[in-house]
Amino acid sequence: MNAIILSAVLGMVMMLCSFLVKNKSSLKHIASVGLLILLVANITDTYGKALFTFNTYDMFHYGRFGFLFNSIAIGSTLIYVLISGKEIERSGRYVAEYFTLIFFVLCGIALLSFYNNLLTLFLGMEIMTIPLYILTGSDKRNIKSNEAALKYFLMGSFSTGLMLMGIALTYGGTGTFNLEATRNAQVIYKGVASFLEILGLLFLLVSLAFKVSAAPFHFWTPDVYDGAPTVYTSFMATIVKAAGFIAFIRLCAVRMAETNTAIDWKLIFAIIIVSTLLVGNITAVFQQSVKRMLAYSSIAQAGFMLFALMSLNDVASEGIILYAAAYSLATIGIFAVLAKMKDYTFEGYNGLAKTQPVLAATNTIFLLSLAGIPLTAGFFAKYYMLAAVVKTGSYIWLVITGVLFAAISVYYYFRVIQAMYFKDGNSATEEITPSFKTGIILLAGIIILLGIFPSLILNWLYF
Amino acid sequence: MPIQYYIALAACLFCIGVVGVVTRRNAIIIFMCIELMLNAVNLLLVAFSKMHYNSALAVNTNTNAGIEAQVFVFFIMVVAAAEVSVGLAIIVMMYRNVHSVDINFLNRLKN
Amino acid sequence: MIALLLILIPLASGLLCFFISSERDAKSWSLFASILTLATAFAGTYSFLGIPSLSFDATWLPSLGSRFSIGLDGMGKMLCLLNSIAFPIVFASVYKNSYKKPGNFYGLMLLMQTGLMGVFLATDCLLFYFFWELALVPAYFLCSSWGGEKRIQVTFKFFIYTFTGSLLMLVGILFLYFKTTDHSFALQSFYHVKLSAPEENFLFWLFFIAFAIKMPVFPFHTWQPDTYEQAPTAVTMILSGVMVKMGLFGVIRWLLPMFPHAAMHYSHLIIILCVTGILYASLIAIRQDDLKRLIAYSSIAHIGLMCAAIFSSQRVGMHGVMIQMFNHGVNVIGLWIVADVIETQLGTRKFSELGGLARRAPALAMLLTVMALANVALPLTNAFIGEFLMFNGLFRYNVWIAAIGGISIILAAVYTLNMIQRVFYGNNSLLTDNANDVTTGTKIMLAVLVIVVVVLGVYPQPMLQLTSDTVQATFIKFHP
Amino acid sequence: MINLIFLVPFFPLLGFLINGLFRRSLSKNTISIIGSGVVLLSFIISIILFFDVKNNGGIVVHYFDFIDTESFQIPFAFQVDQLSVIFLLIITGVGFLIHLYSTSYMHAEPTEHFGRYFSYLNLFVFSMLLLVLGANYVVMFIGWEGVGLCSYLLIGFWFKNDSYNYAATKAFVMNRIGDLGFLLAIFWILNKLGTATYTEVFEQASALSPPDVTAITLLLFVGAVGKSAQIPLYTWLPDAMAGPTPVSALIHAATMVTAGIYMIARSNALYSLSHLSRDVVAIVGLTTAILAATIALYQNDFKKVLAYSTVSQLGFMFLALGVGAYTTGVFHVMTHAFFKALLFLAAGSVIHAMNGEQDITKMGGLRKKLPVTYFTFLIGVLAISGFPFTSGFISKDEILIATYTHSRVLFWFASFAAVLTAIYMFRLLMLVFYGGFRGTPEQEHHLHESPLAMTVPLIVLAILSAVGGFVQLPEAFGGHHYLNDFLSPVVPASVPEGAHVAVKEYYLLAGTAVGLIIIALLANKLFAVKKFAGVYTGFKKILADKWYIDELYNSIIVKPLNSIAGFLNTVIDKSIIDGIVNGTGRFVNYSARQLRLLQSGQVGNYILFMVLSITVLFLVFWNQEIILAFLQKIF
Amino acid sequence: MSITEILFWFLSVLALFSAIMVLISKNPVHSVLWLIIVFFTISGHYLLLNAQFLAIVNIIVYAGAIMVLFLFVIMLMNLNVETERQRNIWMKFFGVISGGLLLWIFISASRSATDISEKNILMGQGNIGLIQDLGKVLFREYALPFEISSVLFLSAMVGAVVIGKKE
Repeated sequence: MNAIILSAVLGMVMMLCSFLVKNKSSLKHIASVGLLILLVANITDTYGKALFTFNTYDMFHYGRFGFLFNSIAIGSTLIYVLISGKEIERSGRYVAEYFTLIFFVLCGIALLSFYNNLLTLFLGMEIMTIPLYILTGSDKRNIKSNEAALKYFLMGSFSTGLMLMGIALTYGGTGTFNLEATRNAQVIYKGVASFLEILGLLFLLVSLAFKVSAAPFHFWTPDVYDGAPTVYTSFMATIVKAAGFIAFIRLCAVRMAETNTAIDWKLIFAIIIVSTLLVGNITAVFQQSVKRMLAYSSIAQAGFMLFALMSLNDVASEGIILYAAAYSLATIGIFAVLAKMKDYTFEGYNGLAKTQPVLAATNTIFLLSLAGIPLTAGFFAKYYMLAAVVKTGSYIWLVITGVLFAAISVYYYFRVIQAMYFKDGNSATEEITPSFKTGIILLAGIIILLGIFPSLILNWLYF
Repeated sequence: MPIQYYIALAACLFCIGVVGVVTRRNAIIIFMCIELMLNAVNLLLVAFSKMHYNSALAVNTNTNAGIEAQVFVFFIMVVAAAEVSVGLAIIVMMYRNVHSVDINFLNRLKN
Repeated sequence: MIALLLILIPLASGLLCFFISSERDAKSWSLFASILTLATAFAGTYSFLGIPSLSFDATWLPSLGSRFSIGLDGMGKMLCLLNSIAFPIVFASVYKNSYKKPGNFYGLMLLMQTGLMGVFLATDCLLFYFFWELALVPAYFLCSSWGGEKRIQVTFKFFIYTFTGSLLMLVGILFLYFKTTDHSFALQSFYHVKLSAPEENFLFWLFFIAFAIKMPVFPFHTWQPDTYEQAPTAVTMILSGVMVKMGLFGVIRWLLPMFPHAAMHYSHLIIILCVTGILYASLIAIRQDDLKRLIAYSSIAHIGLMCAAIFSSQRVGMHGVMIQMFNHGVNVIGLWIVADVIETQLGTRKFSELGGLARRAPALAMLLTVMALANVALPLTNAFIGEFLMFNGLFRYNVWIAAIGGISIILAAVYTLNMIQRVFYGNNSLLTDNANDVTTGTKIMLAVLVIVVVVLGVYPQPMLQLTSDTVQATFIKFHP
Repeated sequence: MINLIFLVPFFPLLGFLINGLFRRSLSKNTISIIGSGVVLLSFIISIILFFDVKNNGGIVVHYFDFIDTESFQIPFAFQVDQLSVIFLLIITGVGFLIHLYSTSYMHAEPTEHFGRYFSYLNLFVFSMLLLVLGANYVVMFIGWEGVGLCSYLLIGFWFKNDSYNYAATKAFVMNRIGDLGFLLAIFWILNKLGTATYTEVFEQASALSPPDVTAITLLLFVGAVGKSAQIPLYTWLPDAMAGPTPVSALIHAATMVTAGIYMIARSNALYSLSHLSRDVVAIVGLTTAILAATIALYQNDFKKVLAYSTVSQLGFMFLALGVGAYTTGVFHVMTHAFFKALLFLAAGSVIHAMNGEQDITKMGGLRKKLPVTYFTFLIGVLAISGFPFTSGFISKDEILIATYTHSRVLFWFASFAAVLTAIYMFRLLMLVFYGGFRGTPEQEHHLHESPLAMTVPLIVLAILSAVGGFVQLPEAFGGHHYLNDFLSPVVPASVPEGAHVAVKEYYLLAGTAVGLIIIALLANKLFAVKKFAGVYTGFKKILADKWYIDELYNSIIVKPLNSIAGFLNTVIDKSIIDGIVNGTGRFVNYSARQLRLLQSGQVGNYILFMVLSITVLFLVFWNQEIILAFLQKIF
Repeated sequence: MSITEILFWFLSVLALFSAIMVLISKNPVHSVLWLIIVFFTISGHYLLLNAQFLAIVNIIVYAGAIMVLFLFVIMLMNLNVETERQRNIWMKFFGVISGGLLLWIFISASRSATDISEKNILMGQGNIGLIQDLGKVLFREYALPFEISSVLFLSAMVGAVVIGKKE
């Protein structure tokens, strides 16, 4: 509860700052402090020290899982603001408003990590998405940014429609919006669940698949990520996407698992996973722009995260947390470096190791993490995902497919490394401040640390 | 009145909305079609609300069952209104830059 | 403790090396560190400090059931020894070469050594996989940064190829992990997994492909000649001298004891593949015009033989494999040193541009001849013992396969002598007219290798005894 | 005595190391002294050993465990017995003479190469000693390959010449083919008996099944065929003449090529058990003897004639072994070592005098210019042709007798080969030493008798060739088969006994004498000419071109192999296997280009896709049992 | 046929017809007007279902506010002429097909959903749609979501300002 209310309040504080604080660069610091407060509040909440206590009428479910993810999301946002704060300042005139929107997004994320009712799911999703439409379009003069915003908006609204249809149908089947539906209706379809509910869940699945950009509902992703200002792409591709997964896995774990006894969602997930991996990995191979490549790569990574949704066991829930952290941190890092580049194509990275060795080295660590090379957090993330499916004992072919696509993913991640280290060129960057370097080195350090001791994060689930 | 009638009606409206989204090129019309879809959902929710109410009535005459669906509809309307304000702002911004709301012209981002 | 030191010394010195900018310092530092490792390995091999010091166990990932547990058995000792001998020799032999960004170069080399050590030491499967990859990543950077002109694509292919293999292995590891009774990655738990026949067959291939790519076994070998050709020679030495042993090591340490039935079931197929590969690579080697490619194909043939001998499931053959792993490492490093000398001095590796070098560089010619003879497994060189035992194992498996595989010793003679002839004999070319003999340093280096070759060729018994415990242990689980 | 055994190979090894490592710093004289001295020392020790063995019998000395596994132990052990000591004497004795000869013959080489030469030669002696001293097949194999290596190094001694290098490689590779057979035989023995030590193997030989024995003996024979240049692996030996002439004398005539005979004689216990193998040995030997002799008839290269004669004589030896007369084979090895070394050294002397010219069509009438050489060569020719009571007569005569008792048919063929031997040797003699000189005037001017270091070995060998046969003089001529008696503990004697044998001896004696006179006359008439064209036509050309065997091998083995290798290299490896790997990459790239077209940038399309996907998912969901069942059927 | 049923059929047919007209009108302004009619018919349905509060809100919010906003924007952009060029005929075809498929899914799903096949809707009765009941629920159980939805409005407001403000 702390996180939900505080983030909304902090958002309003930032709004006030827009006319109270004249110095733009101090906004970043205010936001950082706010995020820190939020993080601390969320952690204290984790251990039962809530600032506010309401009767939520079962609208929310406060579980360790949700708290941990929320902490990760807030922490990642903190790191994101620390590293990319300067880029946010430069992205437009309404800096305070951007921070406001980021806080509102966090509010939505908090809702998504605690929701226990389809209404809160819906609200959380909308609160999270609507600010993103705006952030996407924040570069108002840039036609690409406009286009991305409009595409995102149209398709996002469409998926909202699908989600609502899903909610309505499940309601028709169960008579409740509560996630843990206590069914009084007689079970009909194949001995277990209502037919309408199944159809509704299918619609919900599709709309959430849309949010986490799983193929074939991924189409918005490359265009939007490409068109949005890089600094917001970074935010959208990481924290927001991870939040989508958290919402998704809760839905799967509670609603779909209930219907799971006779109806197997695994095949549907398998199809979605394969097509996501296919589209993400294969299309990324041919991209010329690193930014667009990263968009496809985020689709590919989503494919891996979907493994958790399919298997739904303890390994999966640990894994999705770890994956969310590893993926978010690495991608934030990559985008932070990308935002400093003058040329977003692969050629733009040529010879970065010579001009900016620190950037190149840390960027390499991020890319290795995304590729899932051991000693980086990404390895254990992938490891958990594969383990989750293997543990279910079936769909080994899916694991092998995933592994093969992981090998393909090396292809495009390493193209960046190749450009940075092995090709000649003078890649131009914006000015790199020492604090940026420090931040990015710290980020790389965290990734390596998690790559050796993933339990640093996962222990929070239990202790 | 059997619930199937309303399901069918809502489904028809919803699908007309979908067809509109797919076939039209004007961003505003597409947006309107999305609104149409939302309305279909609203109608369906209200119908379900009354259906569940009706079933619950047989057990308990004082029941409140189904009311949450109507509350939900209310929330949907709220969200739709918020969405419209943002959406139209984006469309207007777009129009300012390219002087068109034809989404076929939105193809700088592809492949 | 020694086991831990074997990993820590190269790791720490390697990380430190990244911060050394002076070329001299980097060279001396890495040489010093590798010699230190060598001393440690010697201490470990001959157990001056008692058996318990050879293993180390610490909590790592309790929730996953994986521990940081390392230990040395006979084969591990031998391969660690090989690994720690190889690096000082390599460092010393490239001492005169200069690399741009020397700190990075030597740092990566030492990290690669760390990875290799870890692979040979790990007794926990997840840890094994970790080190398996850790050895690969520095190799990628080394080859891509300091290699030949086509280095980027070639190394990339190498990386993706081997990475794919190891990912498949990861799937296998996971599958087995969930089958263990105590949910642990420990070697012993993996050995005791009960599997149904289809499961075992399936997992066997997941692991085997990873190892086969690493070795490499025909038809997974195509990355190898290109990589060896393009990689900087120092790296090639390690790749062919030590890294390919990872695959063989994996088969012996992990594959056979875990899937004994599947290994028996598929042994025929694999041996046929290997023997085909031996002849195939030997024939191709005959046609090579490039010194490095020739050595690469010859290496494929030798490794194929080792793999075949492993799957022949004969103790004799396994003894041969053990000793040959070490010997092949030594021999091939020697060959690469010569190749490097020739290339750095004359700027070419093409036979068509060489010739008559023996008159300008008699010492080099002599030393190369010894190494080359070891390559054709002439008696009283170390390789003879290995090949003798391995062919014996194959013979016990099947007479015809031994006979067909044996053709390779003829073909080996053809291409090796052809190489000697075209590099050292005949008339001088324009290039070789002004060549000089090797420097004293290289001469000493090669002489050391030659002495190792001859000593092990005449008196192989210590090496055989060193590894015999591994052979016994392997055959406890894996008995035909 | 035991303590001395290791010294026999040790001295040459020492010589090899000293000469090899310090060849630049030592003077030629020192090198010569060391190189020959070590062999002399070995010879002296061999003599001591000989007498020791004669008095006390054989002995096995175990040094250390070479290979020790649970399946078998292979000790590094030496066995000195009657058989090996004979070979020791031949190797070190003849070896010493040839070393001595070389000091003069190779004197023109630069010091460095002079040292290299002697170190190789010493290494060869070492390997050869290892071969005959080994107490098991593995040690024999070590020496076996070692001599092959030295042969390779020495054939290619003048490495500037590519054809010499080619000959060296050819020799090594062909030897290796035989070695493979040998190796497989060793495996077979090890596999069946668990040991490779002679004494144990021969004790247990009777326990082997007949197919095993046959296989082992045939595989061993394959080894022998390679090393001893029999059909079909003989073609390397004539080419091996590229090496310096003393090398040809030592390696390719006197010692190394007889290793095969040593091996089979050593394994007589096995061969006695397999009739088939012995027949194969005999027939291969005889065929080789005849084939090589026919080729030798029309060769114009001095050393090639001798080389084919060597092949032919080796064939005789195998014939002897094949008919079960093992001691006879060994005996012929010994006599052959004497007279063939002599012939080669004499040839070397001639070539030396002719300043490197080897073409006999360019020679003629040299007997006046090179009297010592002529005289010794004549003795050699007589010995090889079987002039009565020379060493060659006695040994060959014994082979023929043994063959006769074994099979009449073989006997007549063998006799034919013997006649051919006489013909080509006399042809050689006539062309080189009789008639008029056919070379250039400069060559004629240069002609001179060789120095003492070369003539002394010639003389010693000539004496041995003349009288060396008396150790095995048949009873018919008052002899006693001393060699047979000496070897009998190791090699069972197989001399046919009885009076009728003696009668045949006289027939043979008469026949040989008459034949030789006729041949000498014919040769004089045919070849002692002033001018000789050296161009042959018709059948002669076929013989002169060696039955086109080399060309045959070239076109059915070497060329196809080369083109297969090329095909594998360019087509299979690069295009198919690597093509599949790269093709996977290219396929990914191609699909990337196609798949990205899906991302059309049109919102309408995107949503259309989404809606269709929903439909598909719905259908899949509702029919998943069917789909899963289908999938299960596939996998 | 009762009056309710007659009304139901009338409103349904009108709603569908108007919806289709929204779709096929060339002029955006006409589309907006047809959509308003759809909203009215849906409000009529709400009334039939005795959801009076929603019926009113629907008219106020949708027809009154949202559609006016649309109209306003269209007017602002001067889109009242038939500027939209025709979409690809294939696109139309596939659009209709996909819509049809979706509809088919709905129909077949609801036909198979036997759990609701017996169920009826209580028309024109029941007080759950009345404002006092709704209000009680809204401000007790749903108070928190209600408050949180203000965040949505805030962000929409901020967004509209950020996006819409001319620079």
